[in-house]
Amino acid sequence: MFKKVLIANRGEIAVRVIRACREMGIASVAVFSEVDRAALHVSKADEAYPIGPAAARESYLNIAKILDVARKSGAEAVHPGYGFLSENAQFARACADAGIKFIGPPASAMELMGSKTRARTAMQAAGVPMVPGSARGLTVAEAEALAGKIGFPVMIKAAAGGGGKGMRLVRNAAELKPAFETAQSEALRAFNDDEVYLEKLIENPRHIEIQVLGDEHGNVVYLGERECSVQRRHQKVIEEAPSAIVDEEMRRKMGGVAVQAAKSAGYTNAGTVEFLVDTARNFYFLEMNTRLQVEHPVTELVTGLDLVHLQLRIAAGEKLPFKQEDVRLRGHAIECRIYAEDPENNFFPSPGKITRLMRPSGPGVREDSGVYEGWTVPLDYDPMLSKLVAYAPDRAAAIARMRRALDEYFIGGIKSNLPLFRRILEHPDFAAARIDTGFLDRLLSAQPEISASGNGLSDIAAIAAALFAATAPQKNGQSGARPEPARHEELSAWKRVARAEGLRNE
Amino acid sequence: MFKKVLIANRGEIAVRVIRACREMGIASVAVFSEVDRAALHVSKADEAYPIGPAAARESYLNIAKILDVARKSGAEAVHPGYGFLSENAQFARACADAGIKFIGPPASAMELMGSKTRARTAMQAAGVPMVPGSARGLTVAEAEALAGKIGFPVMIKAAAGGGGKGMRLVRNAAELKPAFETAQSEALRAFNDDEVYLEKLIENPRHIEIQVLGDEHGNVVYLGERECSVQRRHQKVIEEAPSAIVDEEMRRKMGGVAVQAAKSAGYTNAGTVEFLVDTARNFYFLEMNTRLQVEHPVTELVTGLDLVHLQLRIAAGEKLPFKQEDVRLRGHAIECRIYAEDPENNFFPSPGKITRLMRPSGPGVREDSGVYEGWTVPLDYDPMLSKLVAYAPDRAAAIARMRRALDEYFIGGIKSNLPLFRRILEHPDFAAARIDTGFLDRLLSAQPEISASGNGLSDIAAIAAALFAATAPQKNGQSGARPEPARHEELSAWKRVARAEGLRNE
Amino acid sequence: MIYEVTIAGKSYRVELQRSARGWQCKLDGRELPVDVTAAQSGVLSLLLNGRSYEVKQEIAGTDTNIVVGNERFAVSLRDPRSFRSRRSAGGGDQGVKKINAPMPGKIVRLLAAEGSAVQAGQSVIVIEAMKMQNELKAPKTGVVKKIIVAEGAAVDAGQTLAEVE
Amino acid sequence: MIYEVTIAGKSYRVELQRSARGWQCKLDGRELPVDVTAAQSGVLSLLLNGRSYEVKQEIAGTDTNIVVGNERFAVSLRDPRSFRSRRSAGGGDQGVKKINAPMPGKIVRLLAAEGSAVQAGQSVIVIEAMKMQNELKAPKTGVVKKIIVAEGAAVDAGQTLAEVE
Repeated sequence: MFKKVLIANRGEIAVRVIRACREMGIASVAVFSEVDRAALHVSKADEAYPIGPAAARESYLNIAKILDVARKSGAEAVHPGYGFLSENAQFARACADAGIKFIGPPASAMELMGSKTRARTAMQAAGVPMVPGSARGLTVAEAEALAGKIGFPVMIKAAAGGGGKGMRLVRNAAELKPAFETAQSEALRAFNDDEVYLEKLIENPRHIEIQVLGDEHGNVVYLGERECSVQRRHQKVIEEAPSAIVDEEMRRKMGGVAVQAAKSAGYTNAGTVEFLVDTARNFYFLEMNTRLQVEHPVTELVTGLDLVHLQLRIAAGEKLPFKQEDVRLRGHAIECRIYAEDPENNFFPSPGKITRLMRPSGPGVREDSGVYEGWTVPLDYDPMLSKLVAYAPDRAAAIARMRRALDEYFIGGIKSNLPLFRRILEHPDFAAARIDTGFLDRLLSAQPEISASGNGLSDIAAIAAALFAATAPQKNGQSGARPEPARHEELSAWKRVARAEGLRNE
Repeated sequence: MFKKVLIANRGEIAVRVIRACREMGIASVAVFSEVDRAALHVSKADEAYPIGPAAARESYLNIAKILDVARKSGAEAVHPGYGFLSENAQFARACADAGIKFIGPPASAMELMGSKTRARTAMQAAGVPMVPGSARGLTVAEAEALAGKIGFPVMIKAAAGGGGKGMRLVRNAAELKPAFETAQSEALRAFNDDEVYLEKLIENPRHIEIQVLGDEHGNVVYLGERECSVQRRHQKVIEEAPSAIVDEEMRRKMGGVAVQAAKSAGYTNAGTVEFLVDTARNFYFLEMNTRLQVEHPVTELVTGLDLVHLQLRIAAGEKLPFKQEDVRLRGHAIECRIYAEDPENNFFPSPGKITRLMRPSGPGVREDSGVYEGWTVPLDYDPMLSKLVAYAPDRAAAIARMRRALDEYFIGGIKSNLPLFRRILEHPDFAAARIDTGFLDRLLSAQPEISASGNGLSDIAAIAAALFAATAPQKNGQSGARPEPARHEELSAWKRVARAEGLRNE
Repeated sequence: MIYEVTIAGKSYRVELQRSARGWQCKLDGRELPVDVTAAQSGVLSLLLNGRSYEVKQEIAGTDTNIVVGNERFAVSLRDPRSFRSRRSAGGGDQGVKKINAPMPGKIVRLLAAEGSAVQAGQSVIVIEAMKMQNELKAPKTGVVKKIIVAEGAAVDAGQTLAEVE
Repeated sequence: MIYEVTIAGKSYRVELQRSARGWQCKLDGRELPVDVTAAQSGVLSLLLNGRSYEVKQEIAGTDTNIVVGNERFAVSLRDPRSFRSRRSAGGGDQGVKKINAPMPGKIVRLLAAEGSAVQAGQSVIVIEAMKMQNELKAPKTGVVKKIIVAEGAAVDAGQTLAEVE
């Protein structure tokens, strides 16, 4: 096993991998940008080195700097986490050239799957069912032509994309050009690659994905599915395992296809094959993510396995310690992605200082967090703060448990999407698992219930507001009803960062 | 299912049950003594009512007051937790008389098992293997006679006892009388009953217990074993499931005996049959605990079940939702009991204000806590703060995970036994599962390693001490190296409580 | 102390008095036997007629919310020492409506020129923060009266970016 | 600022100076390129030659510990503003040894009378706190010179209960 591993990431996933290293007796090396000196992954790691300014391109996306740290620190392997360089084949090759093990699939498999267009071609060849669309990057003109042929609505997607970035839904010809250009510029920013392609939109599909795991001795297994249909702007918001509509037979079929896809790509280590599932439960290949997924914990809870431990063991050359028939699903797990964003205001990011953090715990509650009370969330990166996961014997109990956990969760100082989850989990369609990728947008467009309900709680709120004001001076600034100073402080902090941002982009 | 349940307890177990109620849509009613107004279980419950002074006999052991609250609040059932009234048959009867469901076994079974002496007789009749000793309460004279006959060392135990209270080890005749009297007075204080009996001591035994669960329709199942051999003065410190020495066949045998014992006692709901296991893996009936155990979480993690949910469903008259053959163990779980006590000073209780609380989280970590940062731990009750549980695919991984979790755990302001767990988990005998009920005492009597190790960390500590001092004024009192005010504050707080204590006992 | 608290348009008069036995509290003139304990800073435990309420105060940016159990109330409070009113950033009642930056970020693109006609809901400005682009839409149908920022500019939360008339 | 820190008998001289780039630090005269960030109150993140240390300060009762990673160091510190020494409560070097209450609690029973002879380790006093009884033992073989408390008395942490000579 490796003696030292560098984690080329930040936030909760960096902490997640550092914890796995600690548990396996592996020394962990963190890297951090200027705005992340006080970040949790820096203090949790055994070693930590600065790699430059806040802008990801100059730090977390900077291959040369990261490899330099790996060499200097004597790390034998690099774990890329998700996002950033995790699906960058060039980085994987650079690691290999530097004699450092990249913890993930071979660069060739990443390149194949990393380009959605090449992946489509390969999967089509392998007989995997596909959604109609273009198998390669397009110009605006070509896109308009193809869209006319297969008919609206269509999706525009970044070939190098993922996580909804550089992705746009187009309902009619008029929308196409601006959407196409926004997608291109977003793709360029996010992935340094503005190639985009086009696909027919499957109406009311579910997003269901299969976790695969392959060692470097030709063994590949699937670890069941994840239901990820609750999305906003193609960003997953809630994931669960298993899916309510997947039975043993469908699981075997999808799993078989996923393993087939992985093997045909010479895939190793952890990966995910994403499918769109239509209302008749037909599934279409969407893409393969050649990395650990954000939502991997729900699979860990229902299988009892630890995917990061397994990633490290596979990368170290070990054989898979179990066979397909040993994999058994038990119970039900749900994950909520907690973001620093304001659900009551278009989900705009809400960076700033976390003045209060009260975390849920107790039976069946797991939290993978990247933040702590007193930390200031920078606005330079993805605003995900934490992942809250609930496990219980069945789906209804898991939902009830998640609601309990959300009741215990409190984040003060910044806006978060915690209130959104309550709305979702209370929704009868979610309870009945009547969900598709449009579920959340429909829910959001509906009128939210007025919060000042007639249950007398508003009386309590009124009294409490007065009590907070009355006790404010005796307490620290955050607790009193004295928004002006707090607000000013935050704003000026933001101003500094915003200026830095401005300078950076001049 | 019940609409409203009263929890006749405090601390982490009250919070645990309140959480289960919340998850099942049941309104929860908390009760609290004068010193517990700010306790976590009060703010987590839907309703909360004061039941008198700090002294347990005037509050948490006061049947009349608790039933009065139950009636006033309209609670249909009472969950007793563990300790306090949980094994008090008189309380169970009083509930029944008041038309309130007691969530636990019938009073008759509690009486039988609650008196260790009667239990011995019954179990002997049922053919359960027993340790030699007296089957009834003794006088000092009788005890001395019997001890002479079966030979030292012997154990003196409170007939109504549990959790090590009113229990003493006697190695020779001279020690017997004082130990006998201390045990009696402790038993009187703790259980209002000074009956004590005597048993031959099995040298280097393991303490292994079987969780049983019975519904009110005649179905009883066992949920595997718990290894509880790591004890200090007969108080469990670490528990795990499964036990390293129990294989499928031994599990079936012990489980069968436990179910037999439960059935012969007309037992329902959750219970635990405790066994002593000698070096030849023979097991002897020790006692049956007619309540939920502190250590129930390790069983929940390896079975995937929720015992408190099941307790509530059983009490509501439901049938067990599964059969014995459906119960499967997966993975390994370890629990550490975190106490406010000083392992470097004879484990003396360390009440006071929790000035800082940093909690572990992430994969496989569960915490059932009854405290929060800023709360002052009263000295009136058992000093357990929290239960930390780690789950992983196998025992070695679970130990590594627990060590990682302990590294993340920090309690400031009071002493805790956190450092003890590191010593235990690092011990080669524990790693090899070479443990018996004497393991911890042997470890404690051995010389602990000097903390100022030559690894250069002491340099860091020295620098940090200076930095804390230098930065103290800019921070709040707790963070700076300004012990005087903090210390004084705590002492005076203690003084107040101590005086109250004094007055109370006048 | 007397406070005027407004929640969802309804206003409450809260009278507080510290006594030996804690806080005496009147809501709109009626005495309430509320038992208050400050568990942690920013968190209160209230007992009222046996019901237990864990109440938290949320101050984020320009808003103050009071969270009771799992219900969230936007409050504005007038007290002896401070006054604050809560009005949405996009406010203003005349024919002119402003487009304000809802968070600090960077202007990526301007989709409409000064003087051009826009439909309500039409995208006017693209702003980026935390690597997500968001389109700011016209608050009303009309004409873009002013564009106050340039592409590439860094802006603060609440800063006015454009006006539609 | 100059501090003298003592850990396990070894004493360290720490010189600190605040500069624009954070803290300048000298340990026993040698310059250390330590990078300090106060993550949370009572918690420091130190980077020294690439190694990351999460350091916490523990103040409980009469002791101050510094926790580095998972190692715990009892420290005593002499600085310009305060002085404190750490000595075990049972201290004292003459023939007389004290039995002190290690925590606040209540005296349940006295097992030896003034003037009676006791063996080292023999139980002299039973104290109860948090419903656990603990026997306080004679620190040395000798004679009980004084018993300062009565059964039933409430005592504070550190209070002297008896003396053995």
